[in-house]
Amino acid sequence: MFIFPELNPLEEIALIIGIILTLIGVFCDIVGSIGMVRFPNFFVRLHAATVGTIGGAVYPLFGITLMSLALNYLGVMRYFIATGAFLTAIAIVLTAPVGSHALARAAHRSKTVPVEPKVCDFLKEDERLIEE
Amino acid sequence: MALENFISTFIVVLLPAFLISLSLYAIRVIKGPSVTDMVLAIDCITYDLCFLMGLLSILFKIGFLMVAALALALWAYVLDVYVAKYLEAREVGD
Amino acid sequence: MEIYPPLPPIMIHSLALAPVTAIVSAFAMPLIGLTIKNRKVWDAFALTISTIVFILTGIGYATVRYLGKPFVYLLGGWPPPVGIVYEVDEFAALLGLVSAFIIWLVVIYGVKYFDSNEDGMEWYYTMLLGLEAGVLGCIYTGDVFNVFVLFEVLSITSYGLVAFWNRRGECIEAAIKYSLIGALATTIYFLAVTFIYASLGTLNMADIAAKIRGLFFPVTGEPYGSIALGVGLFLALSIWAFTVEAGVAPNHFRVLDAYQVSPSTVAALLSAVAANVGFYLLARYLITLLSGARAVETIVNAGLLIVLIMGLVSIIVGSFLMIVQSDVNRILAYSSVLNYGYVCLAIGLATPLGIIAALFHMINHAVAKTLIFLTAGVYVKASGTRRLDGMEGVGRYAPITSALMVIAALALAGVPPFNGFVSKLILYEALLEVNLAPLVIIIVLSSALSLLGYLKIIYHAYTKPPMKDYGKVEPPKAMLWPMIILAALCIILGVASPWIYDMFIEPAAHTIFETDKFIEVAYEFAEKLLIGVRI
Amino acid sequence: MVISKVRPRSEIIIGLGVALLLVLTLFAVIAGATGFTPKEDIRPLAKFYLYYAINWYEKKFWAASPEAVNSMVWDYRGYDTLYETSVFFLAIIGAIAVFRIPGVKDVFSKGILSGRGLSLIVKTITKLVIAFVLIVSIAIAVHGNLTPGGGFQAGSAISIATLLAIAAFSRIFLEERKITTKLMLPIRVLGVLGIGLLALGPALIALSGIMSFVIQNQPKPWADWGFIPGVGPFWLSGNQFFYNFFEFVAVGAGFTVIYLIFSIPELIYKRVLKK
Amino acid sequence: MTSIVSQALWIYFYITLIGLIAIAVYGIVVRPNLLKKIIALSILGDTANTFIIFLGFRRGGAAVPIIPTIKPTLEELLWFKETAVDPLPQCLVITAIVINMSVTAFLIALAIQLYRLYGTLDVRKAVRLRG
Amino acid sequence: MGVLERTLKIVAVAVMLFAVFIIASASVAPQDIIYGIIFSIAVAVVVSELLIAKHTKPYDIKRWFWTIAYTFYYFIVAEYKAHSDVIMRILHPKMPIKPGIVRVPFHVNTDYAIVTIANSITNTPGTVVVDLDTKRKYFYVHWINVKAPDEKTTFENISKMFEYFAKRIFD
Amino acid sequence: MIEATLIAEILLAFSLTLALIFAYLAIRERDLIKAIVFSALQSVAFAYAYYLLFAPDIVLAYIAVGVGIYSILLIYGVSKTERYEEV
Repeated sequence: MFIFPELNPLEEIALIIGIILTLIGVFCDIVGSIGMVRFPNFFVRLHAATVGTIGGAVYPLFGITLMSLALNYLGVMRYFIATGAFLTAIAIVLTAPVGSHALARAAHRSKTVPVEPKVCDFLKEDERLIEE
Repeated sequence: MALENFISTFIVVLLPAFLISLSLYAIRVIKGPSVTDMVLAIDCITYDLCFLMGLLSILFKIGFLMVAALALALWAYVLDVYVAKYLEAREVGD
Repeated sequence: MEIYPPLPPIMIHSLALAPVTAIVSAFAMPLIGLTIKNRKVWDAFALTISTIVFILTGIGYATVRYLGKPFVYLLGGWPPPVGIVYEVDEFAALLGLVSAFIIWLVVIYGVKYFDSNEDGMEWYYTMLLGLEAGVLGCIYTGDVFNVFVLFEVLSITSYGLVAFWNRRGECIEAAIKYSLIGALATTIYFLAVTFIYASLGTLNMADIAAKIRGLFFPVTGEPYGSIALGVGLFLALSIWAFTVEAGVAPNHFRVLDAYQVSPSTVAALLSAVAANVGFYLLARYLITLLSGARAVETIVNAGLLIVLIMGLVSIIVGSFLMIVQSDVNRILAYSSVLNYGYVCLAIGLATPLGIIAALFHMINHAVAKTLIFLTAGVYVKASGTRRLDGMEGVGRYAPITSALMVIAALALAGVPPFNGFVSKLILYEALLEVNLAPLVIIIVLSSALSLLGYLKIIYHAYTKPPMKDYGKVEPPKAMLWPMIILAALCIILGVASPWIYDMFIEPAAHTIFETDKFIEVAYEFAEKLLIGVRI
Repeated sequence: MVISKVRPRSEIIIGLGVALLLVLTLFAVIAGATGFTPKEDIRPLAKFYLYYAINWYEKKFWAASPEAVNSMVWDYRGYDTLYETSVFFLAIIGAIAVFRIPGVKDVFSKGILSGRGLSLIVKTITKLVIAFVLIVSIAIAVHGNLTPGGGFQAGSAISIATLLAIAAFSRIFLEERKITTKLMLPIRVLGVLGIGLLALGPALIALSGIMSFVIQNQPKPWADWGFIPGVGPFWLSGNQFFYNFFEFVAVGAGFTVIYLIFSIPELIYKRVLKK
Repeated sequence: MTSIVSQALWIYFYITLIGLIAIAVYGIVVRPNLLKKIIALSILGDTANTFIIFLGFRRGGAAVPIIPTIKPTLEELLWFKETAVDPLPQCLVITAIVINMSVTAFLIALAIQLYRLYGTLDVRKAVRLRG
Repeated sequence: MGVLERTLKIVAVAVMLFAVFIIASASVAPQDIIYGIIFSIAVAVVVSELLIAKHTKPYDIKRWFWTIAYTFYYFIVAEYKAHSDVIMRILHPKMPIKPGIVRVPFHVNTDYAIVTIANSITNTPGTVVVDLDTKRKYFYVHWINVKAPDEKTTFENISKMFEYFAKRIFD
Repeated sequence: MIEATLIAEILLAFSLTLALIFAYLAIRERDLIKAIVFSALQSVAFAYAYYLLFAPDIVLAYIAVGVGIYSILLIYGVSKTERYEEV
């Protein structure tokens, strides 16, 4: 209504939010990938990867949900896109942190990756206490 | 038609950014000194591709293509868990 | 709409029912194995199913004979270029009948061959029934992609059967070799199918044959791109795949180990039945589908020449390496390679007489090789080793088996009046017909050499004094009867050969050259059923 | 571990030669056979399938499914799929036959495996993911004849559940819930048996005189017998829904069997094979 | 302009696929480790599958071979026929994927069993069968 | 275990599964609704014991309110803060990082609460849960910028707000 | 207006290049776990190529098989045998 005469106000708001979230996503993707390359150690790269997954995939997928719901020229297809993107976003929110955690724990336990550089490593000190 | 054009242009303009970030992740997969690094980068690539799949389904106007993203995300998680399991325990069924 | 002449329904459906029955009962077999822990029930089930399938293939053969032209079965009710069809001519029907017959005998033999405490028999029967379905499906089908799928059914069951004795390292090693190369071959065949679809836009065999000859089926339209290159690649890749699958000379290594270590029944099946599928498909593709077409003439001639040369190499390799072996199954494996060489040579000639020789030799080899593997299995089981110096004199404790083995050896070596002689004679004629007399000498020489190899087994197993008391070696009746039937067939096929030649072999072999009929039958269906299709 | 740096030179040459030969032949042939031009059009045979898959105006050729791929997989070329399923089935049987040990019961990992699994976080989320995956894969399976997906896709998706359970909780978790090869193999067999009987059924009916063919779906002018395309609100596409469902059950159970036999602890084999 | 670019791209696709086949064949023939051979075999199968899907592609506003309604009108069907990609290769590829997966699973089982019996996966050391 | 408890659990799980089913099938045709009801109940019977420990919790409206509040807080405030911090560190030419693994205590009891806190920590860039000790109630968190290794600082900086919400949602 | 197919082709070129690189690395790598991970990424690239070729059915089947099941069965295989290939 404001910019696009085809849309009603609600759709337009959804579209704009979706576009903003998509832009955030692309930005986070690039930053995350730069971080992946720049950071010196696996444990530090985990943080860059989080930027790439949460900012770079979950937010934009929510954005795509809103955006596709607003785009009425897609016809019935927009529901498929919206639901697919929504479910994927939920799945990523649930699984991405667990994947990172599992990898980090495995890397620490198998001692394949040194925690370097570090300020402190309490896990190494408490290692024997955690063994169930 | 103006809306469709706008959205298509918007998506097309974003694509080079994806190519850059995917390439950088791929570099990490190639370089990654340890297996965990590589798997982490693969995670990022798959989640990134999920996002790209969403944008492209809007660009191609085909909703049926979106189902793939969910499967990709879930299987990437399974791969994570299995690599972690391999590194932690010698026996996978443990 | 009536599309078939008025026949009883069983005659129309028998050809399709045979492989489907086999595979559905293979599905049911593990359930029976898990619920009823009684080996006798499993034996009975497998025996019943293989008998039913044998009868169905017999009815199918009768149908094809009765109609006098290739029989087209519409799977799923879809006419030729659209769906998958079975297009069975007499050649295929006869080969299917022989395969089903041999599998039936092997199943009977296997009941007593495997000890009562042998574990995993339910899996053995499952894979055996799967193998039967694969063989019959491969032979009957009229669709190049369906060949790939059934080829995989055939190969995966044969891998499983080779690895049946899973706690013997040599079995697993042989299975690994067998399956790696086999998987490579089937993937290559899939690529071949890709190219045929790329250049011709169809997967139906009759349609392919028609398109190469400039005829058009409804629906599929005109070919794309250059036919010669597409078909050439298809031919090259599929010849490679089929010869690997069959085990012809440059690619024969994988079959040697497999035949050497696997149970005798499995070795007999692989050597006598599974390899024939490869030869059948070679003949079908090279001759029915492709030869005689102007567009691909040179390519097909080159393909035939390659097959012929492979056959020759196979004969030489097989006959020379056969006599230096000291392991009974290994000797028989090389003998298989040798006989594959004869068949390949005969197919490579691509004359009517050559195909007759090929078909007759395929059948003769199937019968005689099954027999010799089964008799050797008795020796191996009694002496507990496959080495010749470990089974000295074992034959004296089993006079009937030894007699049967002598018959099989003579038949394989081509001594009159047994069946091997007749097919070799036809092969000589076929070679002389195309002025390839030097090859006749090679064949005669190789036969003589191979006779040495068989005599080596008989010498060690019968003539030498026994090393120890083997006890009761003579097998029970359930094992003996299949062997006696096969031996009788060896003699009948030799003695009554003029009649058999006229009645069965010659008309069957003739159908493989009847490309026009092959196309026409399918085309009639396509034209009749696809009226009003808008593309 | 000693790793010799020396590689036989001949092997490299052979490998490279084979590779080069393949590259050159294939390149030449593709250049001629398919041409490098991307096509604006597809082959007429494909147009037939696209046009007639759910054509209400000419039901003579239809498969009653809006998804052309699924109607090809289970109707036009259904015979392939029957055997594709059987290849998978026979591969599982082969794997079981290769891994079998006589005299050892199906459940045997207690005492050998610790049953510890991964950390609490992984376990808890895995529970949620299992529920999520179960329902989503059922959704894929029942919409197999309407939207992308089908029996195999859904069956392989549901196998995520078993896989995650084995890794996150350990094999014992499944054994406590009676999910063993002893249970899953019959389910697997019942699934493929359902497919087989659906395929064989029309031909058995045909033996009584009504014309129909193996794996026939919709009635045709030259073959009267067929399945009904839908009941009330349910659009079944003839037998395609049932095929998808049986395939879903069969593939899901089949993958479970594979994972179960692959996760048998190695110690047992070492013990038995030592003897 | 567009057609030249896409022509170049298609040449590139075919070269890439052939390169993949070459790599896979190299892996199967040369690498000694059995699991490595199996990986190479799976790559070969996937590449063959990709080959045949490329054949069914169509340029210019293509669509998936799925129609979103159960009761399409005749116009929709005609439009569908003129835009969707070729479903036949897709059907073949689904079949081929399942088959390759089954064979690979079985091969891995065999390799594991070979290791249990021989203690090695190296094909040069695992050769004990000789004539 | 009473029948009522079990039924309540199944119903709670089935409703959620039904929602997922409808979303996954992207359609509300009668066919999908019937399928959804049948299959979500069927799956719920299988998994409800696994998912829900206490039957009353899913029916507590207050918890759902807190869930929604937490979602908004988390996705808008917490993620924004963490992202901007880490993005600054990535793009800064000198990469000012001070990584280390620290102990973060937690004071919740149920599995879901622990996992919510852990996942919230991992999902915010800058902190990753490497391991956890359920007996001594510690997370071992890899922190990109270790301000101070003592427990009070880490708790304040990393997980205070998450725990505040997690306690109200799940405990 | 930019043609959608051209974009699909450019992305196809990218994903096939990725597939080529990672297939090569998977074959060359001596550490089998790394080889499996490379081959999984190659599968992801192929799956994306199938997506761009408008084949959602295949994408669903192939992701499951290529990314998941191949890798996981191979991980089972490696964990039951040995990790390093001797060259």
